[in-house]
Amino acid sequence: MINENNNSENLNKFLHKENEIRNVETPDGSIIQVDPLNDYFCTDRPEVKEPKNKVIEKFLNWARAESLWVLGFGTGCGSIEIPPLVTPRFDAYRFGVQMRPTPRQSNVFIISGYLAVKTLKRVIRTYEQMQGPKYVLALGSCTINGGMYWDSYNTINRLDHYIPVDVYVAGCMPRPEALLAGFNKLKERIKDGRAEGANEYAEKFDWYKSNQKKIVKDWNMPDYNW
Amino acid sequence: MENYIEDIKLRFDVKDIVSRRDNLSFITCEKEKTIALITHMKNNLGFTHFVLLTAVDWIEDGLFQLTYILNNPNAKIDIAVRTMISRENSEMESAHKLWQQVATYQRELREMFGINFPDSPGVTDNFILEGWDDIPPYRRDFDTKKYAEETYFPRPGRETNDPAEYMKKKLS
Amino acid sequence: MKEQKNIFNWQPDRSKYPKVKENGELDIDLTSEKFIKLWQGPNHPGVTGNMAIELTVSGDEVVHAKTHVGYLHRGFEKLMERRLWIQCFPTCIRMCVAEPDYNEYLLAKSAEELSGIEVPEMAEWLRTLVLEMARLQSLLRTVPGQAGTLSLGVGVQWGVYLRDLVLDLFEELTGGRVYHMYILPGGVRGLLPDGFKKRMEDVLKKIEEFIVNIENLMFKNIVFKKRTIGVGYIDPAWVDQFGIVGPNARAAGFKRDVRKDYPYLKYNELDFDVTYETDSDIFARSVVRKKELILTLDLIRQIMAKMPEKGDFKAQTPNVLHWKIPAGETYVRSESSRGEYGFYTVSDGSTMPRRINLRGPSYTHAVSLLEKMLINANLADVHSIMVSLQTCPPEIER
Amino acid sequence: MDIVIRLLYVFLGLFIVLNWGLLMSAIMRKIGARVAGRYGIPYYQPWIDLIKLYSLRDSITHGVMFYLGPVFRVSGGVGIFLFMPLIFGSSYFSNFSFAGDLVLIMYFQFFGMLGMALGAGEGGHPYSAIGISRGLSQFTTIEVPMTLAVISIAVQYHTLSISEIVAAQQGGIMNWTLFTNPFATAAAMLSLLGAFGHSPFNLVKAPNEIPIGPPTEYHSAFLGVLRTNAAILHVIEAVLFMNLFFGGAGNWFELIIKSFFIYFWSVFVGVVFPRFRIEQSVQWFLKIPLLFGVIAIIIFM
Repeated sequence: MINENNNSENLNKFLHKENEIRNVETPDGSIIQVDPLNDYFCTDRPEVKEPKNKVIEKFLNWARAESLWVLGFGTGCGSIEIPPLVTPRFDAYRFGVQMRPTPRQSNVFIISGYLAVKTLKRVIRTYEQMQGPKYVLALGSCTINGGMYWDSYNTINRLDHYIPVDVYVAGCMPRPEALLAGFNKLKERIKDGRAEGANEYAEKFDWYKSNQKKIVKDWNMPDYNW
Repeated sequence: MENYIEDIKLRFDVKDIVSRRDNLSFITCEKEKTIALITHMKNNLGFTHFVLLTAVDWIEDGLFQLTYILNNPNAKIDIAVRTMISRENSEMESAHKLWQQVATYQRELREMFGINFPDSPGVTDNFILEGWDDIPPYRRDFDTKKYAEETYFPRPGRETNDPAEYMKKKLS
Repeated sequence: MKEQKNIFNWQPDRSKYPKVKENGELDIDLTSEKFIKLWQGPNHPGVTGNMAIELTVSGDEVVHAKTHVGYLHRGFEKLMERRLWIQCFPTCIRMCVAEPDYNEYLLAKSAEELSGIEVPEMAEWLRTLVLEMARLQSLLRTVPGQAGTLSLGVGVQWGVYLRDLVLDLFEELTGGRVYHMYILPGGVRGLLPDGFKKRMEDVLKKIEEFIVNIENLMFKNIVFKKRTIGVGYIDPAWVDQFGIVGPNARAAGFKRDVRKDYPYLKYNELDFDVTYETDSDIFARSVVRKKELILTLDLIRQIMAKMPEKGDFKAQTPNVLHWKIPAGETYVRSESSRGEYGFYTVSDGSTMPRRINLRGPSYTHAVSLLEKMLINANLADVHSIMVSLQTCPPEIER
Repeated sequence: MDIVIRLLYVFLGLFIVLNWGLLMSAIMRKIGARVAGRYGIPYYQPWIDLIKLYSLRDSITHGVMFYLGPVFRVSGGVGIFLFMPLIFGSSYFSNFSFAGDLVLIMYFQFFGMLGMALGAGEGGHPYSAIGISRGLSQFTTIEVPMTLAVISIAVQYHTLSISEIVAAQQGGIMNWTLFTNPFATAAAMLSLLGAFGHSPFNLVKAPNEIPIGPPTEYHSAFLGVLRTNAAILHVIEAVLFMNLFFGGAGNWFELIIKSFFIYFWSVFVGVVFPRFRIEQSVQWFLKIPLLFGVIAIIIFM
């Protein structure tokens, strides 16, 4: 069931039935045509948002660095070291690191280890939902070059081809101390104004998207009814 | 252990009986009789605990080996039932009516080995992979290294040392 | 289920709702605005690890649940087919991050059984010790974690702190904090350091204090009892039907423990009873885990007392780079903190394994059982039920 | 001219209340952290969080009500503040207190909640909707014992003006409503547990079930507004209870001490209890607190 109206022929191979253009009846009875690929997926490109005033930006960057809200999304085995990080032994709350459950409210995304393709899709969606300026802290050697899973068919090798990464913390698995050091490094970068991952993502959006589309072939949203 | 094996031998045509430990034996059964055998073992011999179902790819012989490991919690013994099915057109009778979790195992086998289990509930749903369009990855003829190098972006500078070569160089 | 006593405990009868169609499917019409489809996970703080449950809720009641896994799939079983046996050891431990030592032990045990290597006694004792320590650190996270799902986070914080102390002991013994790679084919990598027993005893004393605290905080807490007693009931008839093992089966009154039933390592020289409860609800499962924690402390003390001081800790193995294991297949199992944990290993006589398959307890608990248990559960109880089964996604998808 | 000076003092009071609210939230989180054995966040963390939230570069919207939700919430919080006499005897820090302000304040408590419900509903996230339905049903039941307690006090002092209620409690600790009308105090303090939303009654935000309830979709400046409002609201609710039951405050120092302990009461309970389910919570409020409220009414009828 290939839809000929769609421009990108390559994508058509993976088109599911629910992604075809179809007529839908609205609650008030009228019939409208829906193209799920364009209507249900956000086609707006992210915009580059440059800082306006340098002096104020320096102050704001300080505030952003001292208040890192981490998204509580354990993507890999590195997430086993997140509980020690926020408990009495290491207590990252002292340094302004706090956990938030929803991507809208968090600024730091800890990619805790290897990313399976299925998770990568969620990671990209989550990353795009976060509000900029946003930072990515990649944990473990598997995000750097694949690490242990360099020859696995289901885990990516280099995270920086899919989303911009600010700080890598190497090791398998990195100790909580290393994670704290990573947070310190991230703070330095933010205070220097070098942590502009969100802008980089917007600038090189096509490159990132083409890399992502190379491996994530099923872009379907799950079923929702709200 | 012996009397269970004897009982099975009486009723079913089993071969290749290997006794690995006192409490673990492997038996091989024909494809058509396998479900009947494990039903008998469950209902009459007390093998009520289903341990696992998995497949082994014997690509040289063109066969898949399916292994059902059953456990008798009272006698505390395990019997593994092996059955060989052909690699082409691999299809096996479903055992989901005996234990609830078997459907999950069959879902995984269908996805990872391409073994079909008709009638198993939800067997065609994605279990682990999403949008996979290559041959099922657990088959021996799928080269994971080649796939990974072509698909993901290997970071340059990674050296692969064959440990044997490396040790030879170091010791000489 | 308990008797409905008064008007305040009234629950709607959902047994006939939603209606079942003729072909056995549920009649769930998402456009009727009576149902909401809720995805809990993978990004959800209450879900145990990186997995998702797709819930269809009507009001506060779950009418349909489906588990989605595969977010952590790395293809271990494929990767190990193209690695040497010795290279499989650092690979296989990453299959379950919460208790990696069971993977090491089981792979070593399979390799030894297939190639007929005898393990020295000292190594067996040390392996027993390491496995019990792994269980200890896992239980320290999961026993208070049950209350953590009900937002009683204090116990979790205490527990994770003590777990760090156990991890320190691991670090001293093996050099690794989470992944240890201590157990090798033929034995272990080293003996106990000097003064290890005393430091272990100090940590065990702290954990005993913690158990008293957690008893007061959780098990005597009226709100915790209200939220857990009678919730998440597992029918004992399901135990065989769904392949339920470990604490979940023991809470339903089944005295099944691999350590007792199929004694491995030195467990037949240790003196212990299988802990069990009969209520089979979340509270009973918590109590079983707490008893298990106490039992583990006792076992570690026994191991420390009965273990010889010195001895040969590694048997001679062939050159591991050319190590060919005779053709054959075996299944070995051990009791992890979640239940029966087994490796099915097939060797074809080459330097690499033909197939290694992991049988994790979560495989059955998190998929078929959880989907069944969540039906008619309250939305607020979904995560307590899930955590009480102690699901661990990496061992489902590997 | 008088109204200008009055307004200036109102803003001064608002400023003090806001900063005290932020500091108090930091202290409470530190207390919770100490129970767990941690140091916890620094005292200045809430201010940095606020600056960061207001300075985020991106923000998306889901519609007009999405904007108005935080605005309603803030007007609910500031509305209570405007009619709440802060310092007894000070004509400047009595704000716009008048003869029937108690009724108005009871109304404003619900106002913010409803505005938030509309805004969060527009966000479209199901957790918001579930959180709202939970929050509204819980808040409705909280109101029952709370209102009974307030009516009891109104009957007791023959007034609906908070200033007069405070005035009636002056002259020694034994004149506080706490001792003259203990049942009303008990009913109100128990319903306060629910109003502040710490466990066992934190099912609106329920971190492990519906993270994090109504504000799931709110981010950057929207969340900043909500957090500002939360800081004000926590102090001002504590001040309401202080005025009604604990003899009011003669100066800022007394206000700070008393509001701290009133807020601490909910944290103190919350740190050692898990969360109720919604129907259990509703039942709980309709049992003992309601009974206390009814007794308080009967005594003064």
